[in-house]
Amino acid sequence: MNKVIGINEAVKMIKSGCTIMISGFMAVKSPEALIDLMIKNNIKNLTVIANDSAVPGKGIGKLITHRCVKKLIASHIGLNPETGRQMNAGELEVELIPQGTLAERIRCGGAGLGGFLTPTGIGTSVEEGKQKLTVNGAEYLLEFPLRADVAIIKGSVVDTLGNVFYKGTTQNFSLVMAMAADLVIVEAEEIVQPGELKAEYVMTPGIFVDYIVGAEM
Amino acid sequence: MNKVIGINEAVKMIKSGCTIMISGFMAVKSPEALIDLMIKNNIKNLTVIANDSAVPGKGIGKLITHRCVKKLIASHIGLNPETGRQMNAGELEVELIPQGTLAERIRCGGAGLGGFLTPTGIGTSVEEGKQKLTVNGAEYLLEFPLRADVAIIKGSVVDTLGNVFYKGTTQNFSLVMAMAADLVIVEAEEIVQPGELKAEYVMTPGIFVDYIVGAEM
Amino acid sequence: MGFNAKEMIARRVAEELQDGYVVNLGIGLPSMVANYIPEGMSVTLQSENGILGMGALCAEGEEDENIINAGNQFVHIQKGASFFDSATSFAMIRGGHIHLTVLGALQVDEQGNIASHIIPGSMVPGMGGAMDLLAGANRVIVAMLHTAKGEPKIVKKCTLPLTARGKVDLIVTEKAVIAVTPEGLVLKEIMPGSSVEDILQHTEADLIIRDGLAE
Amino acid sequence: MGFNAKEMIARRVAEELQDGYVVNLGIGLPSMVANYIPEGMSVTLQSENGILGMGALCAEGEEDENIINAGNQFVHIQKGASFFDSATSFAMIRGGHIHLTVLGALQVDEQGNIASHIIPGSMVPGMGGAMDLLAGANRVIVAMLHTAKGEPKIVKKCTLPLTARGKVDLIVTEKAVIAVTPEGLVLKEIMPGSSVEDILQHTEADLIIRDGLAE
Repeated sequence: MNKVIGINEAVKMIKSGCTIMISGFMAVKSPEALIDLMIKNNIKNLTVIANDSAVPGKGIGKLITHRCVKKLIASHIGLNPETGRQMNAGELEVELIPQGTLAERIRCGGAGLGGFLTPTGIGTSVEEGKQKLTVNGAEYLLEFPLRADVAIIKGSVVDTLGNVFYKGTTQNFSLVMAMAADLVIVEAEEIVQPGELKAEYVMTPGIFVDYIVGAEM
Repeated sequence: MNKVIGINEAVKMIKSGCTIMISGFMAVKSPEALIDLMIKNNIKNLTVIANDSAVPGKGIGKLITHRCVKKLIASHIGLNPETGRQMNAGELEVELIPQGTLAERIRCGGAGLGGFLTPTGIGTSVEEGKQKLTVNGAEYLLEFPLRADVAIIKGSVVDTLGNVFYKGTTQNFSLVMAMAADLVIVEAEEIVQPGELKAEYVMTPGIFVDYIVGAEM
Repeated sequence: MGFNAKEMIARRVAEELQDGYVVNLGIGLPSMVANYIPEGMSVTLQSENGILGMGALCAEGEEDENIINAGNQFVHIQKGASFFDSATSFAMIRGGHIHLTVLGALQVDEQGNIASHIIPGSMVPGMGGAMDLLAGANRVIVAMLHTAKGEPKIVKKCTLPLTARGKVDLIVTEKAVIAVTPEGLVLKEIMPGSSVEDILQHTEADLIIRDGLAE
Repeated sequence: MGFNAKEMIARRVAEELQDGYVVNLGIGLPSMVANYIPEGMSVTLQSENGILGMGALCAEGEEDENIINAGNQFVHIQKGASFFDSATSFAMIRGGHIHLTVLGALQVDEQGNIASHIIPGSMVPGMGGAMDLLAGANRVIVAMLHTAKGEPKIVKKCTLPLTARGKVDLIVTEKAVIAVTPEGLVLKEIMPGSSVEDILQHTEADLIIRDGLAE
């Protein structure tokens, strides 16, 4: 089960109009090669689920600038003025979700759960349209799972079975996103043979990964 | 912040009548030294939350045999006939919970969530007394968080700040239990200095651990 | 006969495997399916206590004290295996990432209901991971002996407490292979040494028998 | 004055730290508190993108491309640090494992309500992790300048959209230290260079002034 394929082949599976989760936090460690090829291939009308919209010229910021994104579901867009501009101009729909709720909703989508109760957002506009439940005297919002057609994820060390190790802070949303999409493509900084990653060090088990591409085009 | 203390001092913090989570799966890698000293100190009337009741003479099995347990909340008791005997004789209260629901309820307790919706147990007696919600046409049970006064956990390699690495399959319930108890004591097979565990290899961050004891008495 | 029957069942279940499958095998008879994975086929075994890529059982002296399967047996792991915690393991299981689970049962009925975890008043081992596996696996095969002490285990309606409602896809016994369909139970194959009469005699549930039945 | 005011605030907030605290510092002014952790005190910094044991900002040339904080800055990590994913990070945060969070604000009001993430029609950066931190941290200190363009930020009732309801415990500005209590806002300390009159003039909210006020 060698899951390594060419990047051209991988990007052909990503269709205009799909919902796509993209790993990375701010400007660090998004799958840049996949994003570049998506832009080159003119993939448009995406619904992007990500922590943020990065900065102009990096990661998701490139997709925003090239107007590939129809809707963005994220927790923070403050570092990319172009996202705010497109939003205010009515060119881009933005749905802002608290970061912890976003992570948990994606986990929920991958874990087969129907929803969860969180205290986050109680007393704020995040409440709007949501069911509130009281448990042991405390109020919670009922939040629902998020899933996507595709997830593209940057991995530091990846074996050919799809087991992924992330260096430093690059885990962030990758773990939950890999669980919550129908098609998961990992862009690897380094590809190794099965057994080279110790079983205890695997952060995303290969079961969650469909295809692996190298970071070079 | 050296969290290493003597095992006698640690066990003094565990009181009769408390609710205690205990790591381990079947007969493998429970905190045996802590359990032995709990028995020696005659700690009784415990409510134990664990995956199972091990086998007689090992781990939680010893607490059962010594009648330290008033109530057991677990997913499986089949390998310990004494648990079944005490239950049938009305000497021990046993609450059986599906394994995935048990893990998720404990995670919920540690993660500040008020509950979650699971498909597990729909159409079975697990439904009894529980609220059912329908999300996107599918039925789910609303399950609530589990917390404990104390968690005792076996760790393979532990630094003095409480960062824990688990070998092999010994992670099982340890990760979620360490999050969900007011007092967390880790019994370490090997204690190392901060920095010896690579930051990426830490499975239970030290923030979740209060005290560390060596495995030797 | 008991042993050969179980071997026959495990061998037949293994024919349902497909390349690339991730499979969780229950304790006992289902675990024997691992011995019959077709040569050259890539099947990854998941164990709900936290292994993906489980290998064979350890012979005496080979045990690693930190590596067991969900049945409390010491096991090897394959190259490219991974370990994870119980919350992640059941996220995998409930989240539909397991292609197939093979489980034993006390009873299965015409609606695909299964009772496998409790005989009130006598056997109460607990459901372990079975309810989650039944809720989440893409496909559920029940592997069991056709009868228990001569009594049919494939029944019109389960009388024992259910472990899951309507989740069984296929039943494999030493007598028959039976598919659960919206129309009811369909007899798909007669196992060597059995016959339609033998099967009907030992089955309480109604069986739909179609033309072209494999014998 | 702006810089010195912020430094003064950060220094005063640092006096609230205790040995063994795990602390999450917001972007901007709050992050400056890290510079004033008392000598010999063990304080662990959490960054919600997945670090426990965050160290100082990296000087140019010291950056590890894989290690940033939640403010997109390259940082060092301390000995004994750990990395984890976002779901685990917010389990920590919501689950009450963070002793203290220090956040900036646009407005704070008499009920301890805080508005910090949006000015409708002009500034919509998103709430990031702020709402989770406010929901879950054991103690919340707002560190901010007393006014914005001369307008009071400590108000009777927030007019901007709330980031959390009733979650603020203490407000530290360059003019005052103010505690949120069930009775209302209590003026605890007058900062050097300010006075009760100065504070009252620049505060819209009612302040309770008790005997023995620290000046």
